[in-house]
Amino acid sequence: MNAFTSTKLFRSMLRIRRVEEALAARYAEQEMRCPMHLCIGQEAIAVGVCENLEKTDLIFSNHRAHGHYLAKGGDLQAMVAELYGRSTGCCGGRGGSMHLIDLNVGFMGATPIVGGTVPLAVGAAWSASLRGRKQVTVVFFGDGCFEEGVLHEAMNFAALHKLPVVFVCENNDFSVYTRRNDRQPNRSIYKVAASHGIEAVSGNGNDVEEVMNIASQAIDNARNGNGPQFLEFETYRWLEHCGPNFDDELNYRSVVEMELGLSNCPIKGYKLKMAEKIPEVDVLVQNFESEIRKEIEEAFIFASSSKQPSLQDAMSKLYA
Amino acid sequence: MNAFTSTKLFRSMLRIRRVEEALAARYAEQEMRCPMHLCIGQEAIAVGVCENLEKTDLIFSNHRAHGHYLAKGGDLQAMVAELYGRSTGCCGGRGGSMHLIDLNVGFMGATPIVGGTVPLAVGAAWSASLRGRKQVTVVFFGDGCFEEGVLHEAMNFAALHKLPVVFVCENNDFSVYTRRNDRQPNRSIYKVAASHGIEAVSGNGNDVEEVMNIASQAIDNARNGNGPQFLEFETYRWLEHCGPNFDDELNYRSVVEMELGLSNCPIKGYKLKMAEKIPEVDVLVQNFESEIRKEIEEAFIFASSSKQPSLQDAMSKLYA
Amino acid sequence: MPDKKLRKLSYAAAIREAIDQSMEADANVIVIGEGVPDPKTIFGTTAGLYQKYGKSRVFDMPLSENGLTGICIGAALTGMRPIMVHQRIDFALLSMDQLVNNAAKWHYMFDGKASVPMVVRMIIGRGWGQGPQHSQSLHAMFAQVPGLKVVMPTTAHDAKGMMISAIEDNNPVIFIEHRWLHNVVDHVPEDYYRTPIGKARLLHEGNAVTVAAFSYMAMEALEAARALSAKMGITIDVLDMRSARPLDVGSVIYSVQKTGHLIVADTAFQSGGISGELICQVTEKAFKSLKSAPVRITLPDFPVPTSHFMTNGFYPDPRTIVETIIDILNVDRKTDGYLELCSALLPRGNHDTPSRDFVGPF
Amino acid sequence: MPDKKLRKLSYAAAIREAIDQSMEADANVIVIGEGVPDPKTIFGTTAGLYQKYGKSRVFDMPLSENGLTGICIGAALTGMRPIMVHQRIDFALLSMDQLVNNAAKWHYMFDGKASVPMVVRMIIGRGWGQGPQHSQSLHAMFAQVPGLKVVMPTTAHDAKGMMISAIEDNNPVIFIEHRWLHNVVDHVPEDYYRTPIGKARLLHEGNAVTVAAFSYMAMEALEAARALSAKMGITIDVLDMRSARPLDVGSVIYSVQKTGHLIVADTAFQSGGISGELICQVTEKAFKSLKSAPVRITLPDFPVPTSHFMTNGFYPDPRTIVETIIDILNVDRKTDGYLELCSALLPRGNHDTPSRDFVGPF
Ligand SMILES: Cc1ncc(C[n+]2csc(CCOP(=O)(O)OP(=O)(O)O)c2C)c(N)n1
Ligand SMILES: Cc1ncc(C[n+]2csc(CCOP(=O)(O)OP(=O)(O)O)c2C)c(N)n1
Ligand SMILES: [Mg+2]
Ligand SMILES: [Mg+2]
Repeated sequence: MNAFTSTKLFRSMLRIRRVEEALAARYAEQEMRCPMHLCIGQEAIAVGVCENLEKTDLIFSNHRAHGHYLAKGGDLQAMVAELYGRSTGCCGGRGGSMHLIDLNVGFMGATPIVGGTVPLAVGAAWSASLRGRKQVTVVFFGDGCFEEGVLHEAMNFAALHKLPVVFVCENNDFSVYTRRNDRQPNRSIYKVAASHGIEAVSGNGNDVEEVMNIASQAIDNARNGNGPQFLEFETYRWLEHCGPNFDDELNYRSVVEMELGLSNCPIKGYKLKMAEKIPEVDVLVQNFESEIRKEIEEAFIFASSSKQPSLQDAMSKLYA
Repeated sequence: MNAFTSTKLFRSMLRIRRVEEALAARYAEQEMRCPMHLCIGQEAIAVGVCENLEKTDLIFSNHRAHGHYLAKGGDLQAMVAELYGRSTGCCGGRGGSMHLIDLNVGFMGATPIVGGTVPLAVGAAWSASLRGRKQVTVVFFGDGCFEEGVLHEAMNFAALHKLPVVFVCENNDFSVYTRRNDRQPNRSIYKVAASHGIEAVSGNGNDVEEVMNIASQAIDNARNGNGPQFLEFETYRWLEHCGPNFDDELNYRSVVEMELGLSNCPIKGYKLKMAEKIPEVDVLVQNFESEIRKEIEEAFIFASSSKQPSLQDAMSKLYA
Repeated sequence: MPDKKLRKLSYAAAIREAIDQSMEADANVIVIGEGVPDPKTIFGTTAGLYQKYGKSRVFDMPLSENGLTGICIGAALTGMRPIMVHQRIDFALLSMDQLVNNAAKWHYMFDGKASVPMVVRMIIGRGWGQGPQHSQSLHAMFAQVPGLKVVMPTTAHDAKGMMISAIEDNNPVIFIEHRWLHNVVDHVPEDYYRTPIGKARLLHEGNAVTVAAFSYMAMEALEAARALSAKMGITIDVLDMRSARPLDVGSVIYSVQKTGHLIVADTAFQSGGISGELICQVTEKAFKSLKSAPVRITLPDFPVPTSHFMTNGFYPDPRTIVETIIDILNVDRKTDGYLELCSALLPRGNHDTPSRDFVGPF
Repeated sequence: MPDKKLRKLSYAAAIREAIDQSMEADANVIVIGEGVPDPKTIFGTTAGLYQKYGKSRVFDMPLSENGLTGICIGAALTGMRPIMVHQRIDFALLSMDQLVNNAAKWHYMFDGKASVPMVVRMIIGRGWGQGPQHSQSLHAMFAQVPGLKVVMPTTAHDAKGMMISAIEDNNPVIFIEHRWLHNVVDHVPEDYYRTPIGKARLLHEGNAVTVAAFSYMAMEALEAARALSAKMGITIDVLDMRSARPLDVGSVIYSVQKTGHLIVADTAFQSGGISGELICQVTEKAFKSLKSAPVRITLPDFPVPTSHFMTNGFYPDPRTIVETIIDILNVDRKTDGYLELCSALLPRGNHDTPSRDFVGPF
């Protein structure tokens, strides 16, 4: 992979990480009064997939949406303002962390009902194919979401009509604090998708280049009329299911496991890899860090200084 | 297969066929005022599967339930009376053709919401396993039913807990008048079940011995703690989706296809096969025919002479 | 042209024509449902559409009610105007999550940045042993959801006009058809016209009592009204509510201010239905206008059994309505008019079939 | 023993104790839900159960709400008494088909030959930006279904007693908990006791107005009642309805016959809710006893937005109830008592958190 793309991938991951860290750091201020599911540790999947998408391609997301939103180019200020419940938020404050949208960049929407957006993505791909557009729709969801029957209904229809949709399953082995082997039999997720007649592949979700390569192939296939694609990426959730902190005290996962998980940091790992090609990587990263720090600062200032909506604002736009 | 079992299988299929024919013949009398989905052409599956079950084993069924009910030993008179809407019906008239039950023989219930009973069967198997019973639960459903997400949810849970349940899919290629290839991609049903971690086999649903052999293996596996089993049997629906008649005039399937379908009659075919082992097969069959004719006559007399319920009878038993 | 003979059409044909004209008018309108292109064409309501518009606009669908609802929402979010069909409203229970959590809320929760222009047709079953799982009237379940619109036209004329309005509407509209209305025939103009969503229609005018009725019960109420005025000279207002959300409470109050008596007739169970909601709103807003306690005419609070012996009397009919009115007004029954009324309202044909020629199965 | 200090317990702990004692009493009682055995134990309501009863009676579950509801029904049909848990009532929309078509109807449609003894716990979310999809009050959707029972206790005492009654009941019981009630603490006896399903409870006695309230709104009404009598000498009846089906209309009518004025307070949207049904039934049956139009105190007919700025004032509170009562009675506001009342009812802490110590996230 060329240095340009590598740095792009790296910067995008780093940016997501720093944004999540900043949100976590300020959550205690209680200005962001809504449930918040951070994606620290899982950045490579959002970045590696979205890097292959056109601005006109569409994505749908779930409760853990920040990374997807930012990787697709979603407006950072509108996102932070949304968490602050302000009128300038991407949902005008109506949604919070679990409801993000930025139609300018094809981010169609994230919602917290698990599985809720998966058929919507298939529907978007359906309408693209009905109108002969070469547009691809991607939907991100977790390993727990795969247990919802609606997924299979959506996969069946997508396969039946050979729709340009890419299902991306972020397998972090947990649904909240419940392990996959307490919810699913011992079989692999992507093979179930394959059995529906969908091209399915799995890969290491902490290796952004691997994600990028697998996704680029799948997205090309979808775009070129080869029907739906399914990607399963293994990854690890560093923080508590919902909220800004680590959750070691809950003791549902061992210290050893946590250390192993953190040692597979997609960002740290990739920085080492880049060092091989790019000698001046440290300078590069320092620049990125300061640019990003500045951007984040501004986003928080924008958010906290934005107009506060009122009860009146809640009483409109029920019907189009 | 020994002659005794063969004749049993044959008689059971013949009995179902004659019952369905009698119902069809009398439907025009408009005494049976409810939707009726006949299973003519599909008898071998119900018979071949149920032959392996103990009386204490359980089965759940769907809208096309007559064959399952009779094969499991359900009371014929109570069934016909139910179609006649009488108080002596197995549901006291509350259910009609699409709601059958006979707890004395483990027929737990048939209902018309497609997919509705599949998770119930898994639940029955779950409680059997929780209470350490060596009881097997079988659920019959169609190829269309396989499109309901709840099936996958049920299969996932059954596989996760290794439950003694046998999923029996009667694939007649149609959902009402819609072909499978207009509803599902080109992949086989039982392989999707297999991908969930379930032992899955397919077979010829018009060959009662093949069904019997496949089912006996599966039921043994389930009973012996090897977890859920999935059986897909190809078959053909002779009559209209719902109602007593052939439906050639609708022209959704070709005459050639119909003739081929009818030529695979599970009963006619099996009679020839029996002739090889049993010289006096014709006499045997004649005896069966007359016994069955008599039994059916009596069932209709019982039904039509049974007490008619009233509006008052509808106003009770809402809560246990 | 007043001299031109008025064209008559059945309710089913009117729906078909509305969809056909909408598909002609807007290339983004698509239709999907189990059996839509099959030989029975959803009781004739989709006849010829597949032949005319082809496989890229008219679709059969897998038995995946929840998934396909979500898929239609996704299509609606990206420029299509899907019409989805459930042959029985009972099947739509599988899609409650998508309808309530997504379709109803998407426009609101995303601050109006996107909308879900889709129509979901649901058919209420009745008779010929439809039984507990195929004869529910679930409109109140949808009508209680902010963000949904729920319409249930009664005449063929309104079926066409409201279908066109529903398809043009930028919100999810639940379009409810009572199976026994498909054969109703009345004047249906050839042209492309709209009937407003959320407005009741006065089917019969009078001053003794107000009967606000939903769906098929409006037909029953109309028959009751005609018999009452013909045989006993009692005249009543019959309002065909036509929509369950928005609910046209204003028209009902307007009538109640004249009559002082309110009866609400619905095809659903008594408890928790739209009838209770309407009575509550009228009572809240026009308490002083009520001279007597409002009354509900509905099904009893039991699932509908299959046996026709048990459903005989289960469904209220014109006679039920008439008797309720006579009680409210406490009119003397010892009159010739009352006797004539009773014979005029004797049940015709079987109570469990929509028409005499019906021989089952559904 | 009157001298013994009464044992106090939180609502969450009371539910836990009820389930624990039921599992001790009946080996067929099992518990399943997403997170039931996890470290958070459904807000503490299942704490210790997995450790005590093990993996054959206490289960986590896949994210398959509809399937698992059907699986629990199947288990219930074959001798088990499953308790299923949804961390948010909003998720239960996925299981409407199984609840309405199977659980509610099985006993009826099979002529009473089988029954479905199961409890489905559903938690209503509120505050800290729960937002449109995590804060619905959907009890009316279930309460309108013949065959279901729907309970929503308010006190810790009733939470335990009604959970035991629900588990012992041979029918499907929807057990609804408001998230803000989990921390409520009151007297909960140690022993195994039942609180009847379908009976309201008089929380506060008076004669000016009847306030019938559901779930958390009963707490708000009680606070309003205390302030009203303390500061203005106005006394009211506060009925904690406790069940949405069966609905204890009799107790409400009994009170209205005394007061002549009815207010129904509910946690749901205004239209199509249980509040309208209750008002309708009281009006039908006790029209003559009503001196003024009944009034609903509910949420507005909009999804609940996430931003705390927008929900400030979205939920009715004791002050809302008090003002409504003052309007109905049209009492003079220009009194010291009224001013004291207002200051007594000034909001304490944040409007979007159940308690001051709460720091999120849910
Ligand atoms: C239908 C539904 N059921 C349950 C929940 C509660 N819930 C929110 S996130 C979550 C875990 C989902 O796990 P997964 O899909 O693997 O995503 P992850 O959190 O691991 O990224 C659950 C159970 C929900 N929001 N919606
Ligand atoms: C949830 C649901 N959707 C649709 C229907 C209408 N319906 C009744 S039977 C049937 C066909 C089912 O096909 P299949 O499962 O293959 O069974 P078959 O009739 O072929 O035996 C359909 C669509 C229904 N009863 N329930
Ligand atoms: Mg996960
Ligand atoms: Mg079939």
